[in-house]
Amino acid sequence: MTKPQTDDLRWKLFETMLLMRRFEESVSRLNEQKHFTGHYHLYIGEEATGSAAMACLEPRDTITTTHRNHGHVIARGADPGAALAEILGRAGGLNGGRGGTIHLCDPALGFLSTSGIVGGSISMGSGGAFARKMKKDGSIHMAFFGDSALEEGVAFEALNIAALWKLPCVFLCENNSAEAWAPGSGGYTTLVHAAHDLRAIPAALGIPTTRVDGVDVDACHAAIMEGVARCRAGEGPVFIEAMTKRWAGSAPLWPELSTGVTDLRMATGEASTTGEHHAWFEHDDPVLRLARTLLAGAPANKARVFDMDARVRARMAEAEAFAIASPSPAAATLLDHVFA
Amino acid sequence: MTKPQTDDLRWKLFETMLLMRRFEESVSRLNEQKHFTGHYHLYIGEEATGSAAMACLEPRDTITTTHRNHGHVIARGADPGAALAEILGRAGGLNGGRGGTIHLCDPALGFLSTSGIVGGSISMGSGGAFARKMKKDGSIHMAFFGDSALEEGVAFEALNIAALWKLPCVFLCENNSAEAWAPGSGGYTTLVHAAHDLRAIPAALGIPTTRVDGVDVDACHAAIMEGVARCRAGEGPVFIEAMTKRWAGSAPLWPELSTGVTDLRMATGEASTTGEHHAWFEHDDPVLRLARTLLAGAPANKARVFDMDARVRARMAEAEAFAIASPSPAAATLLDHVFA
Amino acid sequence: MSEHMSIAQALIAAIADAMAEDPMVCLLGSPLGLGPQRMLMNGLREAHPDRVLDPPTCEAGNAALGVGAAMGGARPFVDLSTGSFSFLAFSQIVNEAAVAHYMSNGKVRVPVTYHTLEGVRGGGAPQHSQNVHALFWNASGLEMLAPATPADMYGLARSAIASDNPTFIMGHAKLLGLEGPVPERKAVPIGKADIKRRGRDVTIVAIHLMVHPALAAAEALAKEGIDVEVVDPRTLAPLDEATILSSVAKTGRLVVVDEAPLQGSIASGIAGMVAERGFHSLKAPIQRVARPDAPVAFAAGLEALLVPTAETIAAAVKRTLSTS
Amino acid sequence: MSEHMSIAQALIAAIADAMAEDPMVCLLGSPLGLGPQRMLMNGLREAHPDRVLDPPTCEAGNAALGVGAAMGGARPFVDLSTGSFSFLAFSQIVNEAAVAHYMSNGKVRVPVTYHTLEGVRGGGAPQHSQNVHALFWNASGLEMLAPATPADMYGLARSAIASDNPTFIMGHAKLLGLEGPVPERKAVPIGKADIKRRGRDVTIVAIHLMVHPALAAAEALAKEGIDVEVVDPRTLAPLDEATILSSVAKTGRLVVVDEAPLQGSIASGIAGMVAERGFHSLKAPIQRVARPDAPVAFAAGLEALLVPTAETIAAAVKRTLSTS
Ligand SMILES: Cc1ncc(C[n+]2csc(CCOP(=O)(O)OP(=O)(O)O)c2C)c(N)n1
Ligand SMILES: Cc1ncc(C[n+]2csc(CCOP(=O)(O)OP(=O)(O)O)c2C)c(N)n1
Ligand SMILES: [Mg+2]
Ligand SMILES: [Mg+2]
Repeated sequence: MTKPQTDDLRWKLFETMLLMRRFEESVSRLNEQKHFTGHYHLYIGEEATGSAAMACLEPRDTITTTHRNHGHVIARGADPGAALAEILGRAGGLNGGRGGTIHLCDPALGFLSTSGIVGGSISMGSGGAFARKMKKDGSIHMAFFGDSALEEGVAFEALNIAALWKLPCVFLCENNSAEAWAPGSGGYTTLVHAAHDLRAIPAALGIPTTRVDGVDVDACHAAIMEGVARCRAGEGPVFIEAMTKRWAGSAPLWPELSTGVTDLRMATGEASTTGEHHAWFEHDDPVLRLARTLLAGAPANKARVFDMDARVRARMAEAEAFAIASPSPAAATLLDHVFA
Repeated sequence: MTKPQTDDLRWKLFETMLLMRRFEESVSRLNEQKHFTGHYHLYIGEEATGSAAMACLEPRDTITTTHRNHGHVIARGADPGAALAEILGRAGGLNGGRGGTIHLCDPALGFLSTSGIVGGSISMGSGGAFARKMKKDGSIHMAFFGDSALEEGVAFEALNIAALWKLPCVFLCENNSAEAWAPGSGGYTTLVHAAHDLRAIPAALGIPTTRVDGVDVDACHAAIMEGVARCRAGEGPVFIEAMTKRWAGSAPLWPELSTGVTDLRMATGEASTTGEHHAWFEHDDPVLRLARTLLAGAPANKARVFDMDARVRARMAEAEAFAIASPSPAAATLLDHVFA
Repeated sequence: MSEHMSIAQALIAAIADAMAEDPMVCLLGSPLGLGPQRMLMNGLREAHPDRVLDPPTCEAGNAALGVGAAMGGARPFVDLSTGSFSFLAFSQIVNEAAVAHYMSNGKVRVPVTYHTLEGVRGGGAPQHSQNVHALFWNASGLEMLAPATPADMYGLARSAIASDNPTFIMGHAKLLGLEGPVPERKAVPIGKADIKRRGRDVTIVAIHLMVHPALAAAEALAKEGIDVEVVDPRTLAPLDEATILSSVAKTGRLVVVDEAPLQGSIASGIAGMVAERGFHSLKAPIQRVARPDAPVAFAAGLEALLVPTAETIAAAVKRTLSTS
Repeated sequence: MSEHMSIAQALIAAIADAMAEDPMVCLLGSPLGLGPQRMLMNGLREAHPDRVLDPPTCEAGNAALGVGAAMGGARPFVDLSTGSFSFLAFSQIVNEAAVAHYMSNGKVRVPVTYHTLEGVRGGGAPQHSQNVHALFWNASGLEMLAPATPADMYGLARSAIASDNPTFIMGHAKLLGLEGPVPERKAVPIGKADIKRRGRDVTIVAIHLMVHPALAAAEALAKEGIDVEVVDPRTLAPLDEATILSSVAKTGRLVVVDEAPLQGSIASGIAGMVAERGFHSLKAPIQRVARPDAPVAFAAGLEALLVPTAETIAAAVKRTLSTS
């Protein structure tokens, strides 16, 4: 399945993934510093999937996503400052501070809905694909959702509709339940499904399915590109399951930056990966994994990696400054936009 | 799969099926005579499934069913007079006239709910099975539902719950969509499912499945008995799909007794089966089919068949008289039973 | 040129006209129920075979399809069939469609129209007789329409399909066959009440199907010299409070009629609004006429006892006149 | 022996005591949300590992499980988590649980208890801040409880679990940590309001979380010589109208407070009821204090502007005194 990617694409994806990662590290820091409160979700560990997916889409394609949306929105090109400001509930936020972390949404980038209702993005996704089909222009829809979304019946309904009407929808399931905790152990909700293999569900409806290593960006890109092509060709929906291990920081109910700020020297061997999170650093961190691929046998790439990271960090520093400086929404706007 | 049944059981089932059939013929007649109005559903053509299913249950087992419930309620032993009176909305009805045709329900016979909400009986069925499991006495639950119920996401949710918790539930899908019309052709709603084989849905959840010819009462009894045994043994839920052709009278939106009052002489060859419904009379009418089995090579059984029918008809005549004579519910009772 | 139509015809005409004008309008499901009017769907199906679709029986999925399609640039009209089935789509309507515009700071638009046939229909028993408008009324961001005449159905259905907001048209099984003039094929503005009968003595605010027994009560009372004004809000959300309040300012007496159960009915809510904002106009207790707080029994005799009638409405009008 | 507990503790104590008494009581889900109180579940899980279950994320299926299990002889307590998620179970609660007893002529009983954490919780944004009580209020056959103190939570949760009717306990995220005395571990009767503070000048009917700002307003007003009575209905359905009406008969002035959006709020409904049944007692316009008709914004500053406070309630009390 994995096709070798061009170096250009790899570098592009690496930059995106770095931005996603540094963004989430900012979010975590701003939360620790009490710049915002309330429940939130980080995309760390899943960057390969989201960045690859966005690289497969065209500007006219549409997207629905979930509570775990930061990475998607950043990968699709949202301004990190506006996105951070939204998470802080500021007037300069992507949505004027009305949506917050769970609802970052920019229709100008093709996002139709960012819903915190589990099952929402997949079910509205069929609708998005329906509109694409009506447009008859080869555009498609991509619905991101977590593994638990398949516990909701409406997800099953949406898959049925998409299959019946051959809707151009890539159903992209980001399965992060491996090594997750569960409420009984004080953890975040995790998959509670009798299906041993979630692919059996869309398969029962005749939807072609693929499973891919969600940490391997090359593999993700190849698999998603194949699905996107099928949709664009009018052959109906596809279901792709990207498998990641649950990032340790997202296992408890409230996220923690337990693996620390990403140290790219772990990819060069200059920093140690020993300790509790050894396996994650070595195998399951998609950013480190891609960095290692880029560096393998090409020591000259080292400077490019670290320069890129420096630029990304500088961009995030600016973004943070923008977000923190952005004012709270004006009281006078409270009742704006109830109706269009 | 089909095990030969004892003659005793066959006769018992035949009497039940005759009563179910004659009951529905009464319902149709009373509707034509405007004894009641509103939408209703007949069970004609599906008697083999319901009678076999009830023969597999013990008194302590529980049941949920649907809008197409008449046959189930009669097969389980409800008084046909009270059942008819309910359909007429009378005080003497099984439910005092409050429920009507779609909601015949007698908890004394183990019926927990008769819901007209598609997906209701299957989803509450998992609940019924949950209560059975809590009782720890080997009792089980049987949920009857139509094929369209699997279009509702809540059905999928209920199957998942039952599979996860190994609930003792027989999910009995009565698939009557073969040869059905559809709304586009002015017919009754029919299956709109991308799954070519509905068994794939429970199978995706690890639930064992069987498909059985729903017209063959021997086959139905054997398959259901096996499923019931599995549930009773605590091995978790089973899914059984009983296949029938849509009875012509139930294909249009409003039922019609298009095949006429059942003439058992069609089973002896004394009455002709020619005409529009030839195939149904010859192959798809479970009552005629069982009559033929009972008569095959046993001419002495003919009198028993017709005597039995005469008794059943006499019972239905009494039931009709009772129902028609039953008064309307008293106005003073209007607000009774809003709360227990 | 004035036409004469049934409400069913008016609805189909509105959908057909909207489909002819805009290729992104589509119809999911069939909004005409089980009665003879359903045949009117045939023409629409033939004219637009690829834009009139019969979805599976999955109200949540269909409603979500409508939300997503609307966000993606379509103008879907999603029929949810019998009122109570719309409860299966409650989250899609209230948690998704209704809040998306606000939550996105006005960036996302959700021009979806939902339609249902609610209410006491005759033999529907509890599960097929639910009035649903009162249960959605508290959801901010949702436009709710309750047309009671063919002209209002045509005009409000056009406005609903044209609206960039999620809109829920409450149809009523008993209204489908009701006929009347449609003077012009034009939109009726959302949020504007209509005074269906002018009068000086008592205001009746009647919603939806109840407009008709209210008008009948007014006619009967006119013979006794009681001059009743009948206000039909037509739009339930946003409610045209000004029209109601100015009528009460004139008459000083208010009867509010709703087929829903009394507790939490729109009748109760309107009464509460007037008790605050129109209190000084009131010369007598407001009378709410609604169903008792009970499910709807199947038996025809019991069902008939439940619903407001011209007689119970007239009696309520008289109560506002006898107490002072 | 009086105990001191948080509302979360009172709820867990009620479930634990009911489970100890009746082996058919079981708990599906965890009713304590995301805050520190959730740790209280640990004891319950350990004590009854086979009766405390974590169901999948499928609110409709879980609610249906509760209905069926209740009909089959169990007494399930089904947690629906955040308020808005209960909308996914709307049909199971309203179309199935609420009507089964009536529809069967009293033969079927549905002793299921639902629980949700509704309301403006702080940073919940539109989808996690919905007040849901007003949207279920019109459903006949459903008991709805809104305990505002630990004693009421303990007592009403016991009554809910013991009730043969489907019962919906409205919890509030902001109430979980609220502490207070539980004088006795005994049931509080369903359908009985509680006068949380006696007074002569103005009646405040405040529901749920709003009882607390109402009491604070009353204390503040007392300093200005205004003697306020605070009535807590505790049970929203069936509503104890008599207690409300007799308070208004005494004071002649009414303020109704509800955190839900104003249109279709229980505040509006109670105002409507009093405008009919208590009209002659009223000396001034009823004042409804509720949220504006808008979704709840994420931004803390906007969120704070939306919810009723002791100050806005006190201002409403003064309005009932200034107009006459
Ligand atoms: C309808 C609904 N039920 C429950 C929740 C609470 N909830 C928030 S996130 C979550 C788990 C989602 O898991 P998954 O879909 O796998 O996404 P992940 O967070 O693992 O990426 C749950 C149950 C919700 N938001 N919506
Ligand atoms: C939630 C819901 N949606 C739609 C309907 C309308 N409806 C009544 S019967 C029916 C078809 C049911 O088909 P199936 O489950 O296969 O049962 P059958 O009537 O074929 O035995 C439909 C869609 C309903 N009763 N409930
Ligand atoms: Mg997950
Ligand atoms: Mg069927």
